[in-house]
Amino acid sequence: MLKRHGLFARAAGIALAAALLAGCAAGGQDQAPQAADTAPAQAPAATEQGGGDAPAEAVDEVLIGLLGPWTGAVAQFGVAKRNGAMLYIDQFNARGGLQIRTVDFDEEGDPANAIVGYHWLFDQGINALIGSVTSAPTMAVVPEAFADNMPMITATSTHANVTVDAATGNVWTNMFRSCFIDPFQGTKMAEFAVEVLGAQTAAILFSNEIDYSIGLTDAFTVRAGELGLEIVAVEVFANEAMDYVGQLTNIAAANPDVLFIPAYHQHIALIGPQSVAAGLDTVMLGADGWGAALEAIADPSSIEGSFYLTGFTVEDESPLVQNFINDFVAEFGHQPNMFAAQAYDAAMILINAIEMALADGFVPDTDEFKSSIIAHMAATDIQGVTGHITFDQYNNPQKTAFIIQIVDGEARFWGTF
Amino acid sequence: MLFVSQLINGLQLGSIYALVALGYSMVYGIIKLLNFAHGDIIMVGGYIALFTLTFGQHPLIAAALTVAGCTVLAIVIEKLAYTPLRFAPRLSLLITAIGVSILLQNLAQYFFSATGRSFPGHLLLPQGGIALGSVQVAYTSIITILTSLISMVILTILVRRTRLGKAMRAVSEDQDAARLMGINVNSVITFTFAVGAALAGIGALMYSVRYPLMFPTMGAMLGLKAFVAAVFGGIGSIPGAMLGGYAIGMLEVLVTAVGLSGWVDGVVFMVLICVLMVRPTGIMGRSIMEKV
Amino acid sequence: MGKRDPKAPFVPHRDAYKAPIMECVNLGIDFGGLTAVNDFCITIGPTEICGLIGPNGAGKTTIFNLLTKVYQPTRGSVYLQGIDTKDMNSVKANKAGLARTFQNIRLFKNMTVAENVLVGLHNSISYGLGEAILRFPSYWREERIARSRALELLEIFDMQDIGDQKAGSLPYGAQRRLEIVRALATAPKVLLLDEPAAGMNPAETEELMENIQKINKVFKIAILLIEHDMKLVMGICEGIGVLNYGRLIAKGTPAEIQRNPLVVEAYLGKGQSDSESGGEDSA
Amino acid sequence: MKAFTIPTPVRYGINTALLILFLIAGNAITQSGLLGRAQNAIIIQVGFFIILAVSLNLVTGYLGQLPLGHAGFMAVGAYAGALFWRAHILPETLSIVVGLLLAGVVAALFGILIGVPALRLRGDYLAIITLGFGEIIRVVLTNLDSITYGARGLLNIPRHSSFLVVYICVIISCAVIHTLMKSRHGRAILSIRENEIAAESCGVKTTYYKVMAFAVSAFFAGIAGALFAGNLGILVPANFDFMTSINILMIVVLGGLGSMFGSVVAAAVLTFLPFVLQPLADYRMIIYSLMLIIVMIFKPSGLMGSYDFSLSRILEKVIGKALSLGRDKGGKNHGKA
Repeated sequence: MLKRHGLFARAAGIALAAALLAGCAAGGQDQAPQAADTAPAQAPAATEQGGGDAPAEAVDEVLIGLLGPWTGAVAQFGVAKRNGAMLYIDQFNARGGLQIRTVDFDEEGDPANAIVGYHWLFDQGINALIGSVTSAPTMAVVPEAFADNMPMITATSTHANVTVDAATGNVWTNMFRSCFIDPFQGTKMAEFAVEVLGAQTAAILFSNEIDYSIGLTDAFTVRAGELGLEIVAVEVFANEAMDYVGQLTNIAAANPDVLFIPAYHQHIALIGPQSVAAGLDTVMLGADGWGAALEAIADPSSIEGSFYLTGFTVEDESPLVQNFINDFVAEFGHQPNMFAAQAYDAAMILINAIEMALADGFVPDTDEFKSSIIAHMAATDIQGVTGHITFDQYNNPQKTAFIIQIVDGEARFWGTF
Repeated sequence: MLFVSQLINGLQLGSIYALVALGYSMVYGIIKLLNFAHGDIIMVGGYIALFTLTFGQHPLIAAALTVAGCTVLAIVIEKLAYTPLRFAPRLSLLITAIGVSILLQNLAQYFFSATGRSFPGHLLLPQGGIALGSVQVAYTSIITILTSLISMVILTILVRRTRLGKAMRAVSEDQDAARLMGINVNSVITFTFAVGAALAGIGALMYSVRYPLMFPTMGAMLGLKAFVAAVFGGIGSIPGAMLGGYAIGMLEVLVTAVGLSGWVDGVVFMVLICVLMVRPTGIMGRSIMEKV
Repeated sequence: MGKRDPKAPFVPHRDAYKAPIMECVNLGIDFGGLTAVNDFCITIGPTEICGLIGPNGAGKTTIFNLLTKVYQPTRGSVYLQGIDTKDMNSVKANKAGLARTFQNIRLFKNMTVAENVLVGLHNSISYGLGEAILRFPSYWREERIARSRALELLEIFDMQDIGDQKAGSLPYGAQRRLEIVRALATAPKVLLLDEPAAGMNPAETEELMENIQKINKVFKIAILLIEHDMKLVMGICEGIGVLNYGRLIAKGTPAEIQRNPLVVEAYLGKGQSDSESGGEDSA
Repeated sequence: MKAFTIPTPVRYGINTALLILFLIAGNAITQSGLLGRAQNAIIIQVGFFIILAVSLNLVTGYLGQLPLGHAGFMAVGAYAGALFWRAHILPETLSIVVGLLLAGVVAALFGILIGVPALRLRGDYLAIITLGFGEIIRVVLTNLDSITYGARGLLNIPRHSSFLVVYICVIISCAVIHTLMKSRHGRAILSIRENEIAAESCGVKTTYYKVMAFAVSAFFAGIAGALFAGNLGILVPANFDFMTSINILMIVVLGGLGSMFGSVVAAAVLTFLPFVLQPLADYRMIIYSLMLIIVMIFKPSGLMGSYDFSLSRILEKVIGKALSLGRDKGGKNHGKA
């Protein structure tokens, strides 16, 4: 009798869960339009193209994959990236002609999940991949994608070894990115501190739990050494830290000319106000991680006068950028941040290469098609919302860096550097 | 001077830990549950305060709504998720609490998005501060520290001096015996959850003013630290939780102050381990000898 | 009282030619300033059955805990076969020959009856970790021997057929008996029984008495028991110690104890309520 | 009527044959492309989660302690194995074996190092102290970046975690823990869970067995960590945070404390579930956590309770039934299946 009750309970639990699943899946269609639009369409697309012997002139659909964390601790970057990329894809599809279909996978920021996700996307028959978001999952996926000759572009993985094999120094030829790499930004900001601000001493506040932060710190330190910029204090914080006053008080005591904070906007949102509490009034320097800092910070006056480097500014008056911003706001209800803009560009670069590969007469779902996409991506020469983009021999973007200054609580375009 | 300002900073951080640790400690004391969802209740409280303030509510109303919201949430969680497991193995209860924690985080992400939102702390508490000699002390620091102290005093009176407090102590000693003495064990447990959550609500307010960024996973680390604080002081003990909170807060700040900022979490846990080696039930914990 | 040599066993006539198996000398323990047991002296011969009686809270179980090193004594010493147990812990005390049962039964409830006894046989099996994991012949051989030994021991209480049942599912009396078997499995020289008859009906108690005597004869070991059932104590114990407020107030044969005015005053006089087992406060 | 029993050597033979068959078949299936590549990738991950869960179950389910730092042992093993493999000092096959053993041994040493002080504490204080050690390990790995490369990531770890390698390790760890538990040592461990004081009174060296269980558990967690490293090719300390320990614990409790079979099933379910739920997009983790809560409420002792699967027991039942049917043909049925 007891046993039967247990079985019944288990069955009831499963039934309940199934009902919930069904209910939510149904609900998802009204509430998450961009995800639901593509989800039902992609299945037939995948099966139709599965044969691979479609006639060359009839190509009207190409399936690509999106990989990133839509949930979990780094979901905010993943969602921004997905929004940016999907915006471009939707706009492209709206023009008629070639339709880009997408499948996506939530890897939660976890390298192990990213590998599963990549293989799942591969199984769906993708021709190219946008992803992943943070560097570790991307680096876990790259070798697998390289073996498959899979064209791949990331909008946000800034680790130097995303496109270069750390062991051999060989370039992962299939891997591109639309973001700055860590060393570039660190070097630039050291130069900015010395050449523009005339700083002689600097302090660094970074997190040794974030590869991005370490990468920038290393480059900054090296370049500072070369330029004679003295590092008078280096303080560390944990990724999920909430209190920075201790570090900031130490830095205030060292009284540097500039404080370099290679961190993300959520850190800045806490560091800013606490720097006031710690009695720090040094000029702060940042990098592209600061992108959305002003939206997240409660008291913008606390980072007044700070500079940061970015690949994207909403102050860019060009029609391309302004249209992007307007469309993004219309679609998602808030201003795009740098991650979304870079994802928009990544999608643009990839789809541009897909179009060219099709124009060359290659058939989707073939190895040649993928090789062609890779070749065309390498030869990218395109005007994106984050500037004019070409790739160097390491598949890193050569594009203009903007310097933004916080003035009167707003991000003002200071100039290029 | 540097030292004094670091000290005040540590006290403020410690006060927040303490407020959260008190909730942990009370719930643990009564049903021996490490309530992993406690940190996430603070997250929900933070969002409630954020929205009520943004909609232009009076700070006092916002504060009251936050505390009330946390309390109701905790009661709902207790009734729906924990009560059915009252007689289940303790680990199942623990896993349920973790499930609730994941659920709250992901509901928050679904409704409020994963991106952090700034908290208008200036709408809740006055800005500025007073000068103590050469040290500038923010009003928020003073208010936070005082609030935590007052909370502890009220809680101590509640537990030591009232009938309900006596019932709580009885239930934490022996549920069956308490039931035989005519105590409504279920309602006492619910009440404990409610009090813990109300403290979490207050903690959420203090936290949000000091760390004005709301995001779905913000409660996780805070919860973990507060849990450590509760154990440090002796879990189940009210002054212990306070002491633990202050100790962890001060420790974190001091470790940073001496230039070991990269090792903060490591040093905090190392000290915790050393304390437990010397006093296996925390600083103020009662030592329990098993009856043979 | 006083006439007897306090160092001598209760029944010198039987074990006179042998050294005592266990000696307690001025044993005492304090709990936070409160003296629970003081000046406890007792000597037990190799095959004696002795009883320890006294009102609730007199410190009887505490003495068992001191003997088996669950608590370390504050004062005094315990000698097992002349060896001081000062530096021993519970495990070493067991290996030295002390086995016990518990007042509040402490079986391994989710293990089977046979497994409970096999845990008791733990130290009589010697194969190592590697031999067990790789299933060496020594594993099979020793396991086989241990299992048949466990069944033999269970036969004392006629429990050999319920070896596969969960210990926790046994009736109360059977659980008490299983605890005795488990203790016997450790091959003790002194068996300490803490209220073995508690919760048993008169028929079961009768049977238990026979079995205790059987164990005493077959295994040739000393038995020290705490018991409230006077019939059992007076029936099988050759020597009895009476404890009150942590002190031994009398020692002697059942007949001597029954005549002792101190005992009558301290214990038997108001002993009506003691015939049922109550919680004994040892801590 | 006496129940039918299969003689021991035959039983072991059957089990060994079946396991070898499983390995061969599994390897063939994963290589054949019958399953999707994603499924293959998950099957590999299920493998090291099985090892992690089964090893944690030794301490949590059998020994009855609650450690919250299992990810720490996994981390130590992962880094030890990965660093060894990266050095490429041995031919590949030998390197895999030595690397795995090294990972296990180093983790076991940490298990002893941590176990000796930690096991002086009881219950939830043990949980906290192991949590603390787990976090300390993570902080040290982050700060020792000259060796571990910290958050930059330890890259270019040879990808040794093939189906065969992972599942041979799975079988070995399950078999070792099974044979350990079905011996006097296993009984000693169980007796500590059941009643520590009584175990001591039976002459069981409780401290020794606690530390031993801790070390064995850490040993296999270390091996799982190395397999994890060999699967990803990249390691960052954040892979081994507190939530990883919690996830492993979740598998153990969901499977049923003290049930190895339950751990195996739950490892598979909990690894596949988030993947299966992918189409739910933004609802995914909400549903996942709800399912977790619902299962716990309706089945608090876990999916399998304390049931342990035994093929030979099932065979015995089936054969016994068949025999009794044959014997009773035409007569009264005494068979009590």
